[in-house]
Amino acid sequence: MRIGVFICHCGSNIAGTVDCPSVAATALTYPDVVFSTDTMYACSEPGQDAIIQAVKDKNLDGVVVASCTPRMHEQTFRRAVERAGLNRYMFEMANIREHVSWIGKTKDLNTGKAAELVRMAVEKLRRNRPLMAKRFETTKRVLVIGGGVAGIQAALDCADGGQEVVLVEREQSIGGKMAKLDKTFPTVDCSSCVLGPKMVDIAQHPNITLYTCAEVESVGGYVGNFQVTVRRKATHVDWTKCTGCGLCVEKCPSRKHPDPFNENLCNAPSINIPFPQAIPKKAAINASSCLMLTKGKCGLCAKVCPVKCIDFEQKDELVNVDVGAIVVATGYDLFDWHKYPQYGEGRYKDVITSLQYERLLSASGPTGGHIKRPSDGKEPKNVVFIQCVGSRDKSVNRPYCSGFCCMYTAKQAILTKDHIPDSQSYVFYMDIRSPGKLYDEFVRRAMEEYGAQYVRGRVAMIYPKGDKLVVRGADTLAGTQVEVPADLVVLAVGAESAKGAVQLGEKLRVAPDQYGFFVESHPKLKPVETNTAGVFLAGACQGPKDIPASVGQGSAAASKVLGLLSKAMLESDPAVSRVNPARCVGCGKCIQTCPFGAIKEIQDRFGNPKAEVIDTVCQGCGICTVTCPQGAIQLEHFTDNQILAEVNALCPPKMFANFE
Amino acid sequence: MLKVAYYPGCSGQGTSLEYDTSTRAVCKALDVELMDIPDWSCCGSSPAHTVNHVLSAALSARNLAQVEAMGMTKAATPCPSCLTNLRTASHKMDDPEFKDKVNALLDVPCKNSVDTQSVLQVLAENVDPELIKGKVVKPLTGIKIACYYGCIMNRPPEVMRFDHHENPMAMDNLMALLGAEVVPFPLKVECCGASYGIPRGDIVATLSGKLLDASRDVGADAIVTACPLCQMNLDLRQGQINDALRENFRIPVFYYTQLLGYALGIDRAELGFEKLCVDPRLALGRIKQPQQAM
Amino acid sequence: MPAQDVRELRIVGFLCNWCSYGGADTAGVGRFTQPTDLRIIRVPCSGRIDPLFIVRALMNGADGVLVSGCHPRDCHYAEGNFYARRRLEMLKRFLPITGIDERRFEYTWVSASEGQRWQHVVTEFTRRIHELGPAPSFNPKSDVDWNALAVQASQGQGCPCHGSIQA
Amino acid sequence: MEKFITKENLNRLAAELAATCRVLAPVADCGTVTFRRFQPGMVMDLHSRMAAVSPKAATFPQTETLLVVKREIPEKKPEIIETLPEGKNVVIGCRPCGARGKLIFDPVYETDKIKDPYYLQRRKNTVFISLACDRPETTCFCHSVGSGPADPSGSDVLLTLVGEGYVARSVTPEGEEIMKMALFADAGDKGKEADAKNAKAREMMGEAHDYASAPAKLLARFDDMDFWLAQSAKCISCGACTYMCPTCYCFNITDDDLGLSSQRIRTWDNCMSHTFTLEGSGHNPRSTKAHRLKNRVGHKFSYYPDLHKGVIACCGCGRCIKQCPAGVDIRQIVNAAQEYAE
Amino acid sequence: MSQLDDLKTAIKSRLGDLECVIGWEQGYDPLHATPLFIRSEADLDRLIIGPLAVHNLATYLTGWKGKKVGVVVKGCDSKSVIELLNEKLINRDDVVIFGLCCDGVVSQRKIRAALPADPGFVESVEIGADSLKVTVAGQAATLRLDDVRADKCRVCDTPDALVSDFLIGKAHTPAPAPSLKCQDEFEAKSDAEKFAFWQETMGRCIRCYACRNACPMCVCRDYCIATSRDPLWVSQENLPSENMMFQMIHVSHLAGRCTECGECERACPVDIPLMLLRRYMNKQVRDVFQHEAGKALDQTPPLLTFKVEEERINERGW
Repeated sequence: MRIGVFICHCGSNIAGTVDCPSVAATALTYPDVVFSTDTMYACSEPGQDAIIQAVKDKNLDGVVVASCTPRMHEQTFRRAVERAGLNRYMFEMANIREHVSWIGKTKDLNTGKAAELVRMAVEKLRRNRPLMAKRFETTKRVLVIGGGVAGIQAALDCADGGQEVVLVEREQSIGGKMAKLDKTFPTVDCSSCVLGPKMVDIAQHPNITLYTCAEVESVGGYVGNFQVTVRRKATHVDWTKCTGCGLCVEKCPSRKHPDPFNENLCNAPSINIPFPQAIPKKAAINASSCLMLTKGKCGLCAKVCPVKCIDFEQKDELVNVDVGAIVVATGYDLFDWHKYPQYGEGRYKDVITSLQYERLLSASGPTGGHIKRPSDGKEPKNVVFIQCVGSRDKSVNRPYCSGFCCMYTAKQAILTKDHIPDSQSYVFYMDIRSPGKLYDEFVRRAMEEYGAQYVRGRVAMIYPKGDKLVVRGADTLAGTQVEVPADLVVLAVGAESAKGAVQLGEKLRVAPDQYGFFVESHPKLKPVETNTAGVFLAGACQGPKDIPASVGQGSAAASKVLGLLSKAMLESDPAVSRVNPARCVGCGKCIQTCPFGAIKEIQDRFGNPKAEVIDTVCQGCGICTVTCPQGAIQLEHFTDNQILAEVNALCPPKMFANFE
Repeated sequence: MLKVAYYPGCSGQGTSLEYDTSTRAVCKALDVELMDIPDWSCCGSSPAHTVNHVLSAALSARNLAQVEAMGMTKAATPCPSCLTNLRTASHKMDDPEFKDKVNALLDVPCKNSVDTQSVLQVLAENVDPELIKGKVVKPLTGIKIACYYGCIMNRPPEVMRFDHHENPMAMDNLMALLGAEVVPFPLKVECCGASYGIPRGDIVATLSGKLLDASRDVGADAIVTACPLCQMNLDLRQGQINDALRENFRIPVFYYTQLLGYALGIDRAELGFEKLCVDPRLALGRIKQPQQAM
Repeated sequence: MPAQDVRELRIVGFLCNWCSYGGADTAGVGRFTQPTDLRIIRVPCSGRIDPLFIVRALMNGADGVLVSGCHPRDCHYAEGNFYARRRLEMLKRFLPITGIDERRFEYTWVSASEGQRWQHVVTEFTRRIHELGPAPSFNPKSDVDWNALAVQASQGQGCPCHGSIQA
Repeated sequence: MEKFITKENLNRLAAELAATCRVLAPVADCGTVTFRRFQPGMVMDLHSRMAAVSPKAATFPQTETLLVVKREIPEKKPEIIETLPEGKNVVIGCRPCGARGKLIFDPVYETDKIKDPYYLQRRKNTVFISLACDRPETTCFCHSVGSGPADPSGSDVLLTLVGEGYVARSVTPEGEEIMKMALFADAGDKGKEADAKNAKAREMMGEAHDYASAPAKLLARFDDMDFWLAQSAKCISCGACTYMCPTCYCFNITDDDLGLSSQRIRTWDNCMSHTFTLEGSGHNPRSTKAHRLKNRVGHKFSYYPDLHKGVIACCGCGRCIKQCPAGVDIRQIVNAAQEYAE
Repeated sequence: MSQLDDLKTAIKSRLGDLECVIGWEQGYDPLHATPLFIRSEADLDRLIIGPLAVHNLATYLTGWKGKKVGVVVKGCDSKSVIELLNEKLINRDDVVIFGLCCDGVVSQRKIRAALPADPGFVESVEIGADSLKVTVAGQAATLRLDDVRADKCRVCDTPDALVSDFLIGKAHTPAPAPSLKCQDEFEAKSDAEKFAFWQETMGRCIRCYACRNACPMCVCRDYCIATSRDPLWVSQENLPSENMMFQMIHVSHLAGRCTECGECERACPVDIPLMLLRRYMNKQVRDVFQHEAGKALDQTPPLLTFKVEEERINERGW
């Protein structure tokens, strides 16, 4: 082999504490190294050109660059060696900046360490081999999971981009959390007026197939070629016939189950259309409370239905869809505030969540837009808002900021004053977080124009006194304890991952973080990608987000999908596991441990079982390589021999000792 | 028969003598044997821990070592203040370094093997409610009771490890078992002012006054408590509170053991109702007499 | 720092690319000074770390081996560190029977954002290895060492199984 | 030359020789007996049992470094150092069968065309002081392969236990040289006693088995895989038999490449191993243990005798039988071939 | 009828459907048994069982994969069969299991230590109910079976086969010793002593791989990474470090799979007490995963699975 070594000064970043020329000179003694030099900025255009030139002049077939972390520039240099005519995997990097020059103070120790890291890279490179990507065709169809505002945006953008879209929504209607909101900050425009047209677009777009009351049952395949099974849950209404006239809803005698769309503030009929703007505007039966389905008598809806679309016998239906890419937009759920004993754990009816309050404010809500408190229906005069309920609190395992609560609390304080001019709002807060366009101004308006009293401090307890609730908290600015008698307490509950997100993540092989939010590929540079190729994230399933951010991500995910599916053929990462069938004994242990289902059992021509890697599914983690006792399955580019070469370079085994 | 080492605490020797005697009486009636700790001494409450944690813990540890010498691992005390000190000492001694410091002060080292509980916890967790129910001869039917736990019986939760720290229910459940109507008392873990009674009577008047006010609001005939200091502030100082707040509270404040003993038909002499400052007769009079003796 | 007063010892690190290697980068970006003894081998996932790599390093004379991956539940590949945890724990527990000081091997979890934690881990581990000193060589270094062992063996010392017929 | 040496003096002899030579002697080793490099302070264990391993390592060590490559200087020409074995070796207390093993090596390692310098140097510099056996083990069959319990061939000095010492007889000039040391005393008439002992030992071995027909009979079974499948059923295909064997001479050469330094080593190889005949293509002409056992037995009792004047490549020490984890008995296999009814 | 007769009857009843039945016969001398591959009723006459039948015949099963065979197993051997089944390395339908209720087997090493002369000179052996009468080099010696029992038998809690098609003999109530003295003593040694012990012992190792090939769970055999070049884990140089490296490979690959049958140690021609390593690893597996390989069907080896929360692994605080 002919290896070239390039030691980067990175200006003074490396050269300040590492003797780069001396490292380059030492590298020349390493086996197979035929060229070694130091360079000012390896990643700069002249730096890259010098590498390319050296490859050509010195006839190199492998390159080592010692510079910054490979997490920064590995791709850059791989492209450079590719331009020089080498395979991109005939390249190794030694991290002598983040791991050497920036952390060690002593120059000679740093220099020695840098030389050893280069040696490690050389020994690994000596065992590298060119890897070629495989090419394969893709299915030009997109699955969007979740019909909230992020999913709606992603679906519309993909459909407008010419791709077929299948949108799957768990609830009866799309719209998500946004559909439940009365107004949106900071413009205080009507939420459903903004969202409604987009929902209609979904229903009418020729490229979009919408499945509501549906969930993803299973996902197989890989980027470009996923096989998805969708479970369409029985609605007991034939939606091909239902006109959404609502007659059945009016006549339904069973109104015993809480209405989830109205956040359980009121009950809903057993056959229902959740809200006037629902898409699709179709009725569905709640099987757990329907008299016909639970007790076998009633059937009033079937009798009144003008198109005879009620079907009590209807069963769940499984639909298979082949797609090339998947957008996950499953949103968030509200933190269960009952974990806070100091807020009464549900003993006090007039302690409600912010989303419940939204429904009280909404003209389509249970009170027709009149604020009436749940206990006695009275109009509250003193409304206390408590922020950070389930946000920024380690004690309930929610150390993160939910991001949007400060803003909607300000909005609700404003709306309270609009609805009840003689009311007084109090807001207990920790910090105001309003970093958005017109956001801080909006909070100021709540305080200054609408007279909301902001108290900086946590609430220690709520207790009833007479028909009021006394909210006791700290006012940390005044340094005192305050007690506010309240008619209604609204908890600004934080966001947590959507129920079922972890299970869905398992099906999609997208890892959730410790709070159940899906992990993006890179927090800055790949915010909507996941580590499973072809699966993208949009909206609050990745972390709490407000509406503009969710819409932005929906579009971003859509653009990634469109970019992906615009290619006629895709290439798979060749740094995947590979089975040496001559060594494989077919024990199947690798199949058992692969988290991606990327290994299957095949039979060789003698009928012996062997493992085989599905290149396009394998993500390159290497769990199988450690599992295989024969070392028959090796993760390319991180083979046993490559890693052992690095170990041996660092710790040369004792040789030349003959004891007999 | 359940045996626990018994730490009466100093209040039980004086201001809350009736708590001690009624506790002993009900435990006996419920087959819980209280074994007096020989030569017990002050637990360190209340001032010691404000001065020096090690010395304070040493006072408690001495008593715990006495329990260990009895060959027992479980101790009980009626007083939440003692309980706090004993349990805090144990909790801190989980750190071996702290334990060594404490033991350096003791003649007999403490192994820290004793679990101290309140007598209330022992009764709530170790005595079958059905057994209690079966032994009730005078159900408390007719009386409305607010259960007041005080601020330290259940807190801090990681030390006390008993019941809910914001909304404890052990006493509520016990009183309900005896037939009383237990009214939801929102301030059941609020502070009564505690030992501010001596230096700052005004604070006690405000805080305890609020408690009395809340109990009146919820319609309680009486308050039941498990703490000598709470009882004293609410009962003994009720007159002072009335003076300070221009109120006219007349709410008797029982130890839960007194009402428990009453329901179990224990000799009233052992229950010490006569020691209460606010006359309990009106409240007790609300208890409907059993229709007929069986 | 006392660790730097004496000569460098040989400490090998195996770090997963996604979390701990990034954490070490973060520590570098933050200029969090660390002892220089550690040499890091980058692997895609802690699930790729064969405990035998660690054994190989120790057999080759490494004075310490440090493994770090993503925190449990944070694995880039969803499950890699769960397997790694079991494998590494078994190795750590096994080492004492071989007479290799198990303190020479440690595994932990450091995320890409925990630069300060990485500095702490490296500093502490390096300190520990310096306290333990250079590892003994498994292959006797000279004939003299070898012969001492052989004499011992010929006198039946060391082996508990052959002292008597009783187990 | 015939002399007498007491047991104590033999131990002293070992200690004295250890000052100038590498002395290999059987020592008790945690319940077993192995050849160890003898050091003053050690006690030889000559009689409790035959050493588990053979003394072949003296002339054919398990690992022999053939050459060393070092790369230190920037001019980059790696330095190649040949490492021929140096110094004298003495083996004390091996059995005649063990000492005879190298006679099987000689025609392989020294031919007209090929001379193996490593082997020959050790061969030349190693003296074998053997101890005649006084009682055969159940696995011994040296008498059937042309030898016996007091066979001097292959030894330089042969000792026979008489009373509290040994009658020593020189076999070669090198042996005679050692026997000139003062620790050896006059043998007196103990020689006769030694002869009687040796004769008795031979008598205890009973009648020798005749392997004359073995080469042809084994060759006749060459294509009979059923025969070899049955014979190899219990074999677990490990290498205990070949590594224990005084006559197995196969080796493997590997380059241990560590970049800055490398070594080329020669190590014992084992024909019972899959890798022994594994070809670069992945093809293996001896893919099963049946193939491999056929080769091992065939080589010793048929192919080698065919090439080397009928000499059986086995010294009858029985180690392969005794140490086999599955109790494979090479005698039974050869017998089965010899007695095979067509 | 004796246990042996019962066994023969059972084997006879199934021999027709089977390629062979693996049992034991007398080996090269009266003190040693050797595996017997019974293909006909005539072979059955040579079948023996008893304290000398030490071999774990489960070792052969993977070699017969795809063919229908019978195997005679002791309690301990049956654990290996179970583990092979659990790992789907053999097919239950292809194996007829003749399970024994076992009274324990001998340790040849202990017999060697107990006899007045080397067992190589053995002339005759009589097996009694609780003793062995051995004549060796003209001297007769009576050995109590209890004294020469294999270590594994002292701590055996599964004398009767755990899985079988025929269970032959009288069931035992096992009374295992809590631990082995040699193990406890060794574990109690200092790191330096243990280290020196393995240095020396591994110096004796000739890396013949008898331990590996005798192991019923070592199913890679021909493809073991100790003898491959890709991957190249171990140098062919016979250094203590390389020999130890191989043992570490063996232990590591057996973690959670080793059934403690003791074949590795028994097979070792230079008597290296390998079980010190195996038992210790098994103890760790028991402590952490409450797992004992081969004790029950349908277990997953603990290193092939995981729990999100590991109750017994303390997250390492730093």
